Amino acid sequence: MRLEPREHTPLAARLLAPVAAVVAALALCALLVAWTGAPVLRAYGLLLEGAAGSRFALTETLTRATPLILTGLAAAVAFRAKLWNIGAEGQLYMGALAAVVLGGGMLDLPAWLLLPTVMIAGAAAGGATLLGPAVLKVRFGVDEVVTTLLLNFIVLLLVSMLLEGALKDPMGMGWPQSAPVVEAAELPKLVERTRLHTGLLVALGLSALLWLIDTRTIWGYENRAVGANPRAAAFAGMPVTRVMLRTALLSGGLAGLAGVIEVCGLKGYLTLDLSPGFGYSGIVVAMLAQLHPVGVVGAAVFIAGIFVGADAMSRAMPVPNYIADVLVATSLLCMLVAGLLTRYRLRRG
Amino acid sequence: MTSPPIVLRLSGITKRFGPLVANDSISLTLHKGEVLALLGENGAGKTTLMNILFGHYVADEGSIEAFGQPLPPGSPRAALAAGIGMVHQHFTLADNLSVLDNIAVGTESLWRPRSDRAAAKAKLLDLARRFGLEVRPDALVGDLSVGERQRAEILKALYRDARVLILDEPTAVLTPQESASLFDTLRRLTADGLAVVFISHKMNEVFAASDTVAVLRGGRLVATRRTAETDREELAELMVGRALKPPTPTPLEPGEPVLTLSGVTVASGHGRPLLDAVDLTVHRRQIVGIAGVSGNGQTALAELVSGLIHPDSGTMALKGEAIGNADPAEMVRRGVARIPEDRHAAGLVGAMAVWENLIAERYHDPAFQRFGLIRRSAARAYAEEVIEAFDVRCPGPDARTQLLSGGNMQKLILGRTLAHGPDLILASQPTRGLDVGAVSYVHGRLLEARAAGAGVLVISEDLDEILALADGITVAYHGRLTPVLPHGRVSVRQLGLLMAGHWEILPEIVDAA
Amino acid sequence: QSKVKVAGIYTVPIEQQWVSRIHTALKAAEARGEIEYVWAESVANTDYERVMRQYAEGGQQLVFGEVFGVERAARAVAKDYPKTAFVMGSSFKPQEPNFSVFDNYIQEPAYLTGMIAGAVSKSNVIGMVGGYPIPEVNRLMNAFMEGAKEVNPNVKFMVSFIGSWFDPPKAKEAAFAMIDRGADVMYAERFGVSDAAKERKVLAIGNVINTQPQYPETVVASALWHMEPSVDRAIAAVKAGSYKAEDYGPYSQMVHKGSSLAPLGTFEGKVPADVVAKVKAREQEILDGKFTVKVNDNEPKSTM
Amino acid sequence: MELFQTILDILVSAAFWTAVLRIATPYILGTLGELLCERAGVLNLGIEGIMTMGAMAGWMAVYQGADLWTGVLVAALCGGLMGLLHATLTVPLGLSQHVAGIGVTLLGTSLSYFVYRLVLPQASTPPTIEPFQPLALPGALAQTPMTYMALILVAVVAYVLYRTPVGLAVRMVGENPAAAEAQGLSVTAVRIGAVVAGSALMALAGAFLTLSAFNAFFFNMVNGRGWICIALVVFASWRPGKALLGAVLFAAFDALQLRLQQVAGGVLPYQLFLMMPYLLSILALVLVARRASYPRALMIPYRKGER
Ligand SMILES: Nc1ncnc2c1ncn2[C@@H]1O[C@H](COP(=O)(O)OP(=O)(O)OP(=O)(O)O)[C@@H](O)[C@H]1O
Ligand SMILES: Nc1ncnc2c1ncn2[C@@H]1O[C@H](COP(=O)(O)OP(=O)(O)OP(=O)(O)O)[C@@H](O)[C@H]1O
Ligand SMILES: [Mg+2]
Ligand SMILES: [Mg+2]
Repeated sequence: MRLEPREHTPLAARLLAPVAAVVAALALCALLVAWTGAPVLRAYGLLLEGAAGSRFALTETLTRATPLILTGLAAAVAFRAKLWNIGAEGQLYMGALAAVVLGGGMLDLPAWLLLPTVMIAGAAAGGATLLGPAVLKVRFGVDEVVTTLLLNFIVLLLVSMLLEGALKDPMGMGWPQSAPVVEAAELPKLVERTRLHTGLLVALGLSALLWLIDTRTIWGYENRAVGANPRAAAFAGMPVTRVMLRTALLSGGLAGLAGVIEVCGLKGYLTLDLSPGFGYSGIVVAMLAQLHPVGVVGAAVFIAGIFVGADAMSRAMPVPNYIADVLVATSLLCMLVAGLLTRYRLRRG
Repeated sequence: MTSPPIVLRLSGITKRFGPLVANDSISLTLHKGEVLALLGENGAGKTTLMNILFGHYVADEGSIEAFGQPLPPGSPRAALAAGIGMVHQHFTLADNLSVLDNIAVGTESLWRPRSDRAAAKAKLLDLARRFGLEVRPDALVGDLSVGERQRAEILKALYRDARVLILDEPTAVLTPQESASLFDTLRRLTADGLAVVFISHKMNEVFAASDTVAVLRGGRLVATRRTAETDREELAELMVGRALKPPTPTPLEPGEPVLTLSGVTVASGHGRPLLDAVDLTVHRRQIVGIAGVSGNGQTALAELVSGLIHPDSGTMALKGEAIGNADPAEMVRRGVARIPEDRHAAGLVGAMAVWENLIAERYHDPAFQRFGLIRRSAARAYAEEVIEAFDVRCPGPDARTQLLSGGNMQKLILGRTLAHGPDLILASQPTRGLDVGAVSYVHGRLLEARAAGAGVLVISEDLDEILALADGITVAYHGRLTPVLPHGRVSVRQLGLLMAGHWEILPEIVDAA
Repeated sequence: QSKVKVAGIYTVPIEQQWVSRIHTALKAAEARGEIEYVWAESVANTDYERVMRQYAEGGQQLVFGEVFGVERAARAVAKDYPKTAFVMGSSFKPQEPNFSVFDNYIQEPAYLTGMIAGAVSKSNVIGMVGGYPIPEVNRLMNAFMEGAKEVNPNVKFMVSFIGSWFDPPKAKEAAFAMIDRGADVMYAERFGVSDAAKERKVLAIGNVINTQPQYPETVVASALWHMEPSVDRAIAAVKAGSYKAEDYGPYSQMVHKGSSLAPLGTFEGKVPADVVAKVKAREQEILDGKFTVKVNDNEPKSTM
Repeated sequence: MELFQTILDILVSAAFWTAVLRIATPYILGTLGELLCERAGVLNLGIEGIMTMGAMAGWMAVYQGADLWTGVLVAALCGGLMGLLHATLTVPLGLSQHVAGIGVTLLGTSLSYFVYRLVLPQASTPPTIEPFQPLALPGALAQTPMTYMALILVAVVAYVLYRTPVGLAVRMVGENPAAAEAQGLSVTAVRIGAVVAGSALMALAGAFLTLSAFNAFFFNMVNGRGWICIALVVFASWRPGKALLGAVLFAAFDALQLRLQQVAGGVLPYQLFLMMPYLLSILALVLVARRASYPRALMIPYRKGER
């Protein structure tokens, strides 16, 4: 057997690939569910119900999807330009750090001014965090996979240091956590008596905006060219280094914004466990979406739904809740293979 | 007369890449001690055929027999075991490993607890001595010259006791002198009973070295001839399929200078500079050809004129105006049309549409954008015009560029660069890999631009291309350029000597001119 | 009468000492047939609020858990579901009408174990390894140190925090480092410390749970926490319809049998009799309300 | 000045170096494993998940009654299996090595947790096993057998890479797969083999945590140790000897940090010490990027017969 590149990928195949991948993942994980002794179909039914079966379930899924959309966009934007940013987790924390520093009462501004300021600052902090590895890449050819990965740990230690030091909440009873952001820096709720907040709108807006930029503007045009073939882009006279750095700022900024939105929309203050791996899940989201900015929304909602649903399901059945992550991981791996089959066909010999 | 035994028999080999038939039921035989030259245009399917023989590719149809035994398909290992050795068109050596490692890898059972390097080295040195192939077993391949790498490649095959040796364009990167020594070696090998298949585009080599010639065209075997019983004209016609009538330049009076390099040096970071105090002037209505074996600074020169790199010392001027560190965009603005040597890697973004590639050099132009938003319909309309004017065969402006054939890609680049009446044209390997039709189209366009007043700088490894186009010729060697020698005042033999670095003959040529 | 529907929401796996005390108490109530018990473990703080709401929506009457990282959100949820009783581990005050708080106020037995530790230390150096310097850790460490100093004024302490709740190999390394510097009694706030003590044949003091069965030669004494009084009280209140927000903290004290000094067990007879007598006396004084162990939430520091 | 004296005292004590070797062991094994994968041209970001898998599987085997060395073997086998998954995705299928690696990490971790919880649903104190005990060799610092094994494996991997035909094949495949294929080697087979073997080593690193360093399995136990190995490989310029050096250096920082914390009056925030190895790794990266001695084919998929 060997793989042969296809000349054309039918649109249907591209759209069908994620569905096929998810179905395959569900089928594979059915083995695990069956092993627990739980009835598989009922378990998956409960999963669906827990993810989307009620107003509450839906808002929870969307709440969890919000940061994932942003980190997913961060990964998609970077990966399209072949900038392998594995550091969204660290950038997210940098954004959150900026949010609690500026939003914690340091700036005395009305909400309509404070919120944008905090968001821009958070995005800038996230962007600056990725700028370092990007500069090392374009200047010295240092592999950004490793540098961005390492920066995650450095940032986390930095946050830990600040939370036990300068930023420690004097009212926090000694817990390593920051003081909460002021009320003016809080994102309004979207639906009463739920956790869903307006951060979702920001995320959706950015996803649409990025899609427009990607397809309609010179910026997007340059990004795509540099991502697909940097040498040809440079030859044609495009500012490749600038595009790379710009992409880094954008990608890091999106991840930083995810941190801001988690703090200002949900948590209110910063702790070391603000993100249960949103930065890493963003990569999964981006891959499931085939790096398409609008697809990211769907993928993020899907992953959030799996997680929230599996979590609810595991409480009603003797299935450990770790099944959620197993499902997500399996979906990702299946998606990789499905994506391959849209680009290649299998041939004998 | 009984012919020597058959060592290799290919029957009905067919290979398709998608819709393309690279090999179309080819059958060939090779005898012991025979040298078979495989001839054909770019893309005729020569490398593909040899790759099938060596097991890199699996044929869709057909079979191979080596020494009377069927050869299992798709296994270089089996090919090696059957005594077939191959020197690839592009070297297959690992730069970070030593010559000995490169040669010995895979020759021992993988599960031996220890490599027997001493024995391997002894065997290698013995072979080297026997066939006069000087090597340094412990040197890193990355430090070797091109000639040394070539020898390492051949030794790789001999080390495995190859009885059939395939050489895919072995002389493409060698100086005429290095080539001569290679053919010396081949003679010794064949005297030893080895059979050789060698692929070449160079007629003189075919006549100097081969016993038999096989000609491929469009994936088909169109003829096999005893070398002694054919001639150049017949082979050329077989290759191309019709008699050749290349475009002939009409003499023109050169105008004022468009490109002037004086004392330009580009350092390489270590060792010899890439360009070493180069002086060069290209005038309007003049084509200057740069000849030379690859790796002598041509790439650096092309990058310099493209705006990708900048001189470390010396100056570059366009139309009499000194330019500092102009980038590619600046060069385009100043009227330089640049045709890159590698159209896939540097010329086009394959994943993007034809129209997107056509505006790649001027997307900032208000014609194509407003407030940073791309005017897509304007760009498409423009693309339609260029496609029409330059006869680019493609489904339309929205087609993905990857899907175009090599010749049409080159026309696309010509369209992108020549459509705006450039003052200077830099053409690097403008016809590499193109079929004859496309070649004469490109040559015609370049000559047209010259007639329209542009100065043209052609960099080509193909001496025939330079001889066909250039008004003046300069030879690159070790980063230096000879003065521009008027076409017709310098013989092919002299050019060969210059390409090999024998610049002591320069005074006699210049004096004669 | 139907059983009370109880839920537990834990941010860590149920193996973790602290959470295991709540889990065990609830399991016992379940075994007695008083409650229906469901629980979720390893709930990230980000998800904590959702799980609270899900359980509340799902008709759970009583919810146990720990909200140290999510105080604000948890209190907001409690406001949204006034009919549900929340009894949560927290460093703050209860909130009307339905949000009760509790914490491991086991400084009293910690003080007593300190007395034993101070007495059995020959090198007069005691090592203490903690996760993070938070109040629930600090107050026990401080009480322990006070107790040790009472019987042995010369004793010195080394303190370090490993910056993680769950890295036993690392806690073990920190303990090794202390033993290397002369500590012969280890205060085992984290998993891993007793293992180091056992391997180096020094003594250890347990915390929250009794680990002597696992380390019979190593763990001299443990300050035990019992959630049963708090749990049973809350269940009874819910059942009787008299539940209100209150501070369950006191029910972790020795008078209420919310904490105790573990029996000496394998170390019976190995601790000097006069010390045992002293400890017994103090224990009685505490039970009689004649001696109070100071609650000191400040970060303890090394004294050598 | 006093601080300097304290540090010096710590650095010259034998106990410190014993601790360093102990802390270094998982890094040594993990780095060796990653190094083997990368030498063959495959980046394996699955390391964190594979380590978790090794920690869980090895421990579980022993808990179910197997002896310790069988546990080690089971861990290695599970690691090899995860490696096979990564290799299948990245070698014959040529999928993105970053993304496949992240997927393998996610899968390895979550699957380990899932299985652990399924088998031991109601544990209220962590179940334990009897782990490897330190073994004092004459003239050596007392370590558990797995540490000695790790040190031996450094020599073994170095020997295999530089002195045996199979090691040469691995290096060739990581440098120039086309050249390896032209020499009759199967690039696919060699790469898969290297990734499987490397992953088995990573799993041993995980197993060390549950069978030697501790006696129980905990969620999150690997705690980022795998990612550090990725950096250590670069720090080591893809050489086994230097990998040992890097792991020891890293461990020394950690051990020093643990000890300095205990000094009265606490000096700098301990996080600063923990940051040092990461910062040093980035610095090392900048330096080696210039020398560029990395395997040339790293992260470049090789599909036979494609150009
Ligand atoms: N792996 C491949 N995938 C797709 N097409 C291929 C592949 N290899 C070769 N081709 C196509 O097959 C045809 C024959 O190519 P081949 O390399 O055999 O030509 P050639 O005669 O060796 O030419 P040259 O003189 O340039 O070396 C070309 O059109 C080429 O583009
Ligand atoms: N980065 C480098 N460092 C050192 N020497 C180099 C470097 N790049 C090229 N060289 C050497 O400098 C000389 C000129 O190289 P250059 O690439 O400009 O020539 P070229 O003929 O265009 O090469 P090719 O056609 O093979 O790409 C060659 O001998 C080459 O080996
Ligand atoms: Mg060829
Ligand atoms: Mg060249």
